[in-house]
Amino acid sequence: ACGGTSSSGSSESKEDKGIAIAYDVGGKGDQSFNDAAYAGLKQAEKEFEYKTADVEPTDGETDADKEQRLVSLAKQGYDPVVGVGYAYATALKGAAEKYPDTTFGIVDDSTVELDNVADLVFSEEEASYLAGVAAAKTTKTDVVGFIGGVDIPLIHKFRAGFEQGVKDTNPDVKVIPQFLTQTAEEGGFSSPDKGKAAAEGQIEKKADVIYTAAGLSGQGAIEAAAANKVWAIGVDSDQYAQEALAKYKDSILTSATKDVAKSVYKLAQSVEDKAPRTGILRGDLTSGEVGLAQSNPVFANNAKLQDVIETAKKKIISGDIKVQSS
Amino acid sequence: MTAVELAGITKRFPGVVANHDIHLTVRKGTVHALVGENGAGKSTLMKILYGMQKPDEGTIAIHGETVSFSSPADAIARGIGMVHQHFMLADNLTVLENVVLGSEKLYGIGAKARRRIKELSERYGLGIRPDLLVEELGVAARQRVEILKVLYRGATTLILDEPTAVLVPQEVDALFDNLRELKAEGLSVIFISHKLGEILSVADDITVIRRGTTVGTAVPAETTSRQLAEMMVGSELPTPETAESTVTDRAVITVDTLRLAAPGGKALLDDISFTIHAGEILGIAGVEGNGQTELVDALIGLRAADSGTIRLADEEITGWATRKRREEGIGYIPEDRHRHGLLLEAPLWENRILGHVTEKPNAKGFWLDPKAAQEDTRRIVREYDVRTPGIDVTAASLSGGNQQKLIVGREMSHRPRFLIASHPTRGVDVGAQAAIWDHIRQARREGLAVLLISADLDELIGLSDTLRVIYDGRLVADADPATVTPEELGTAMTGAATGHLEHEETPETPADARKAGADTPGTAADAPESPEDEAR
Amino acid sequence: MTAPTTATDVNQPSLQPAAPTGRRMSWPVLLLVIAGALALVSIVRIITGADGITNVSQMSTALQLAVPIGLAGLGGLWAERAGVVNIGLEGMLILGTWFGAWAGFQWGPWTGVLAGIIGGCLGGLLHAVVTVTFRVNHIVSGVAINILALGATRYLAPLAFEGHQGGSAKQSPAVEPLGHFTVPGLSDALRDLNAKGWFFVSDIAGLLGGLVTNVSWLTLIAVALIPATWWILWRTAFGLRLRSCGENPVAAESLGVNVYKYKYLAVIISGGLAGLGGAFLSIVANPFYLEGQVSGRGYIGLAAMIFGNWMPGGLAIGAGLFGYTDSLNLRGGSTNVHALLLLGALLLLVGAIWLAIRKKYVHAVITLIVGALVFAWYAGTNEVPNQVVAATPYVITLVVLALSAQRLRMPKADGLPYRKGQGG
Amino acid sequence: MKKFDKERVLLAVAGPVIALAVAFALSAIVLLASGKNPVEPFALMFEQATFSDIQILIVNQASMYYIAALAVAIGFRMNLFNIGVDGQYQLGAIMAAVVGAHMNLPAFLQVPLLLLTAVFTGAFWAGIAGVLKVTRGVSEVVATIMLNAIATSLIVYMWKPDVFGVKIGNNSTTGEMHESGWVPGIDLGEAGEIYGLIVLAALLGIGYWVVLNRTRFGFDLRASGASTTAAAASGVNPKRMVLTAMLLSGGLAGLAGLPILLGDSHTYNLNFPTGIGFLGIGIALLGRNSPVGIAFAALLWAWLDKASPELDFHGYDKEIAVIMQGLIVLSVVVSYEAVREWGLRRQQRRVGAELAAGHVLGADNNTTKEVAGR
Ligand SMILES: Nc1ncnc2c1ncn2[C@@H]1O[C@H](COP(=O)(O)OP(=O)(O)OP(=O)(O)O)[C@@H](O)[C@H]1O
Ligand SMILES: Nc1ncnc2c1ncn2[C@@H]1O[C@H](COP(=O)(O)OP(=O)(O)OP(=O)(O)O)[C@@H](O)[C@H]1O
Ligand SMILES: [Mg+2]
Ligand SMILES: [Mg+2]
Repeated sequence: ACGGTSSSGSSESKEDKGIAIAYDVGGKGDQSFNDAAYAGLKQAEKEFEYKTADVEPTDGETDADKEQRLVSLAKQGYDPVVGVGYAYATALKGAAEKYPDTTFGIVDDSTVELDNVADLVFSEEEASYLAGVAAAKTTKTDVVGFIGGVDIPLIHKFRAGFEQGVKDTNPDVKVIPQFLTQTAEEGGFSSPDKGKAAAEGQIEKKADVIYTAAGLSGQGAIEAAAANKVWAIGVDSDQYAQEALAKYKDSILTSATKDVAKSVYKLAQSVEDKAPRTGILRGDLTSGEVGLAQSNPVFANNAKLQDVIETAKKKIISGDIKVQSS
Repeated sequence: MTAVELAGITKRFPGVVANHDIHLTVRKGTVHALVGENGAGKSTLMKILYGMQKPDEGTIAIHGETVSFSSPADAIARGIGMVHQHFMLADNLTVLENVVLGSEKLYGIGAKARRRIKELSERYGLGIRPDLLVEELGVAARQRVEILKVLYRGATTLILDEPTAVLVPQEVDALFDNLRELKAEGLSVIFISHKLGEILSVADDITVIRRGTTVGTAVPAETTSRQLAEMMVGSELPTPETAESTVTDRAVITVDTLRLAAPGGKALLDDISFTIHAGEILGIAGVEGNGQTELVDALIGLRAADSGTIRLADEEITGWATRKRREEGIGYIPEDRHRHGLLLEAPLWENRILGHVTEKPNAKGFWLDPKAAQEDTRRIVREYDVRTPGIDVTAASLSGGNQQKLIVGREMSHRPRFLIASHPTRGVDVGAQAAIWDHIRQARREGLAVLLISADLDELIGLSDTLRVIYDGRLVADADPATVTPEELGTAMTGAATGHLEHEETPETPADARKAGADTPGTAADAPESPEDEAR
Repeated sequence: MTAPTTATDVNQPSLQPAAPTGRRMSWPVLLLVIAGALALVSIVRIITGADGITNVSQMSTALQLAVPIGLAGLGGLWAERAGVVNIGLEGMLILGTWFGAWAGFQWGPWTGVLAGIIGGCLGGLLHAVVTVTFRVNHIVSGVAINILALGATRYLAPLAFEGHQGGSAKQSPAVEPLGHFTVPGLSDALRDLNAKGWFFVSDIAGLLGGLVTNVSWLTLIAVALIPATWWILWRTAFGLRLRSCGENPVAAESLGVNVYKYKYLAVIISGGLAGLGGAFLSIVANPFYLEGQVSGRGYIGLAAMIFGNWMPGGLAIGAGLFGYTDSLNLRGGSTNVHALLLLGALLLLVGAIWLAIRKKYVHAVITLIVGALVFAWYAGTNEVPNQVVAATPYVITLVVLALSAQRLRMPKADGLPYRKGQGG
Repeated sequence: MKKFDKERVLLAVAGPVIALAVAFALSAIVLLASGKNPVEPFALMFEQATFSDIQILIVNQASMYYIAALAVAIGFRMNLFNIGVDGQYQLGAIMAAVVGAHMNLPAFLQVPLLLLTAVFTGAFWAGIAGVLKVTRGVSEVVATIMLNAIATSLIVYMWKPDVFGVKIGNNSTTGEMHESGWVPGIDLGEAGEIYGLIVLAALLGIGYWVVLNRTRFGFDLRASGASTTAAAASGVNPKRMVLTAMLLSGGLAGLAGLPILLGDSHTYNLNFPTGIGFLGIGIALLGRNSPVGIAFAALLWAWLDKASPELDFHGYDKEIAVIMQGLIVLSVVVSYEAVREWGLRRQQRRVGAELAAGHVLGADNNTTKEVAGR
């Protein structure tokens, strides 16, 4: 090898540089956690009036490429540098060791334990548990459906929490689980048509509440639910409020939210305040970064239902209920 | 009245002048023969007339009108039809589809076209069934499909490029009857053949071209085939005559009751038995497609026999793989050199290795020895007079004759005990032909056993020590090459005669004999219905 | 893919024409086979109680999933019938999705469909230029087009979609629906019949119901393209000329057919069909373009075409098989596929009997043992793992091919370079 | 020794160079059309190639591309299209990862064990397609496409916790491999580490060349590729050759994922790079199935991959690199073809000239001597 390294080459001024995020495959525009992280970044950018950066990955890249990307961002002076998605774990560890003075954040991963790393993880299973409670209380047929985008551990958490919530509320209710694809490359998170087919299959088996944790594919499931006049439960953000789904919003009972934006923003804020938060920062029911959306009035105004949910939530927070994550 | 007039045609290919200032005039309602050595430029000239290739210089006039063709479609529109040297048929399409292709406007592609085909087929006695796949047809039937294609288009000028190369004499006669009929209807025919006897019997005029240019014309009535040949090559015609017999009593290859069946169970080869001794050439005569290919495949090990045995000297080799057979001294000159004998895109020296990769000098144990192989290739090029600028050029860039010489050189270099020579001189010009014959004779003197398969009956008769006739997968007849005539062989080849062919005395030369044969009852004219095609 | 051959037919051994060529299966036989298969499925449904395997929605989902695959396959068929291997179908589908959505969201879905077709045609045109004019290896060109289409759409997506409502760098704004239809009385009648659960009749009703219930107009067009392709290619002069270019271009040339022209047309049409498949994905299946939407359907389409022996009917069956198994999988995969195990066991049993009749006892016993194992799997479990479900379509395809493939018969000059005036 | 043919060398070099120039020019047009500076992106990407850390990324990536492309190329060399390298290398890698996590032998045994595991897994998977082709005539293209999909399911199955899976955070992995199976890299300090198995890639390249060009087997394989019929007549058993080539291709493919597995990730997880097998097709063809050509192609490809992310920082879409990859393949193959035909014609002209030297076409009297002289 000759010459210096790429990052030693670019020595721009470090002033006025704030948060930077590096996306996982899917990248910006996935209408899921990548977009949520971007929302957090935008908020920080607006608030702190500094320069930010967001970078996309390439197909089939290796950990070394990811590390190179993070290092490059850190070298340019961005702080904090956030890797969106557990895929960044190995890479982020390497980068964080090289730049101990920069704060790093990683979404959806708690395996990197370094002084300058914030692990932004979420208890999706807790929100899913509540979704399960809502589903069990709402179903009239005693059949509910779960649609997972891809058969991976992250999605297993949603399923585990949901199933537990249903069973704890009403053991007679049957959950029909369905994963759309085995790998993300096959389009499990980005095939509304697949989501729709799966939902229709479940509806035919009498399911009348369907919980989807399938990224964009969820849109298809929600469409099918609306067409067949059954309930859908959304995921990640408050899907009742999403423009793209406005047509079907009356069928969206609630959504199990996961506020990546807030979490990312809070990290940026702590760095700006010169008191970087590090270690495992868990977004859970307690912190309010996961939960059930309340924007559908039918749902919010159903006092009986809200009572049960509130009770379950308290029990989870107090530790009386331990929600399984797989 | 001239049907076609070609004047001053010149056509250059990279490095070759295929046609140089050629003149050809065809009178209406005649058969005009075009003769010349291999590579003389006959096919090229005809392709130019048919619009497949554009001349660099010269003019074409049809019925007195100067024309310029940019594709065969233009030529067809002018009433020109061509039967190509190599069949132009799509195997996976039906006869009907092959016939109507390109001229769908005439009668559509359905019932009307079918009717028209049947009509033509009956009128000219072609015996064609429109709904068979071409793949299922025999050679002669394909030939007739080609002719039907031309007639279907209502051609007034027919070009037949070596139509008789794959036909037996009786089929040839039937074809000539058809030609005469067409001629009587006012059609003009341009006819290419290497068989001079045929030409003398059918042509009204003859044009001879040599090395790309017209060297003269001849009138059949006043010309002998010898004279024609001398015009063609500018020298005496070599003949494949065997000198003294060298047959020994040492059996080299012994085939016993060999049987080979098609997947359906039909026997492709049945009850084949023969022995070839050291120094003996066994010639097999037969219409193509009667099991010759299968026999060769079985001998070289490309197909396993269903029953029967093959012995090489004292060893039984029936179960041996091709490689082992070749290593043990079976040489192989394949009938289709492009498909079985050469790697066209590979340099000559790699082609020298082909088939003998495990043998010296090509390999040292597990490893190739390119240096030695290249050295030996140079030797072959020298000794066998392969015309090439070097051994690094690809085989594809050599002419057919030179390719064949390379193959012969390669096979002979390994001193085979037994040589399978399938059409060793097909498509090879006279000079190279003589050289190849010499090499085979030389090896025979040294004790080589040869199985010779050839469509050229003169070659078969001239080279062989013993002759057998194969028909429908069986060896049905044998003959003494010293006395048998091509006509007698031809009769047996159609299955009409079996057993030992006794010779009836005819004093003429073979070419004249053929003329006479055409008039002999029993051998002529029944060819169109020849059973080997219609059996399918 | 095949060694170059010459037009020298003289040397073809003609005594063995009937080498395993597999004559075209006659219609009655084909129908019988299909009916037999359906009857078996019906038995399985009744035994297992997996009603999902033949009901109306199952079939209509299957149809929808089969359409893009079938269109890609048809694209492959057109190209290969003219002698050009088209492995660039994937890229042409991608172009179709992008162009379809891009025009669709601005000027309406039908314009989108048209644009999708044009997008695919552009891909086809490029493939034609490279393979026909420049005689480059067809596979190389296809691979390059796949890469190029991916890069180009990704590059263009942000430029075209960002800033529009609902659009992003990876997704187009929504396209208006194209509309679909349900044949009024028929659909309900068939659905009722299907719900009765009768042997065979209900299954047929399910199959037919899928064809008349909630069918998009584009689906109808796609289905109609199958017989249309057959008619054009096998019953018109145009089709004959086109096919002759794939069988023996030199012969075609010698009869005045402009081989280049037909090859170009075929490959462009091929691209257009794939583009239509792409537009289907981004307009009907989903109302928008999404990056990665095609996810390998082009390759599957190619496989369906080979599966179908380069014939439209066979291709439709192949695409239907993929659509059907995929739909089974999405609509409650585990139990449905579990039911298929029984079907597999039954089929193996039938196979074993057939082999025994043909006196192939060793094969029969092996088949029987495998059948017994599959049955044991069926009997011993209630569900199959998700992974087995996901792999089902591919395993079935392999098995079917393994049982039938030696009859495959591709166009003779498929994939070979052709140059005008070289013949003879 | 062969004469140094200047014209020939020029030809060999001119083809790719012209093609690259055309590809760059076309990409620049795309940039211009979208209103961007057509030159700067290239300048940026060339600059990237001068940085040592990027160089290491390029070389590491290229090592995997190289092996995958060799696997594809060996198939092409005998007219087999192994489109299933993708599934084969992934399966090979996951099997090696599983074995590496559950067996712990001394390094000098462990590493060969892992390599062999990968080779046999890949060969087995490709072998299925080979056997189907040989015994049932199933097109290897379809079979390997199907096997790719099945491999995906198999991998997900192996990730299940009750099979071989170990969950780490939200990632599915096969558990960390024992250190004895790690292959140390070439440490270049701050710039990073070159995978140790790059040596393997180089050896495979040399082995590929030697086997193909210097052994009897290699000759048979090439002959089969050039003409199945001629090869059969020369004594090659075509079925066995198909199967052997498929097994070889699969075995090589099995190794394609190992540089990163043994050199860096030490586990097979959701991040494991996919799609290398498909890229291998383009790279093999770009490199004209020759080991040296493939090496250049792999480096070129890896450079485009690794240098393009930088474009993001300068307001360019890095997809332009993907477009360039497509354009490069196309223009390179077109120019290859043109050059090849040119060379062929030139050769024929030489042959023709040689023949003409003996006797000029148009006939004169010495032809008599020619024919009689034999
Ligand atoms: N397409 C071509 N490209 C280059 N050269 C060609 C081409 N076709 C023919 N030739 C050259 O033109 C010469 C004349 O060939 P042509 O096929 O016309 O010979 P012919 O007289 O028909 O020979 P044959 O008796 O073998 O059929 C050949 O020797 C060959 O060198
Ligand atoms: N299609 C072609 N493309 C390029 N060159 C050709 C072609 N056909 C023939 N040639 C050239 O013509 C010459 C020999 O061809 P020709 O057809 O005359 O040989 P031939 O004696 O008839 O052999 P064969 O019997 O094998 O056809 C060679 O130099 C070859 O390069
Ligand atoms: Mg000729
Ligand atoms: Mg010739």
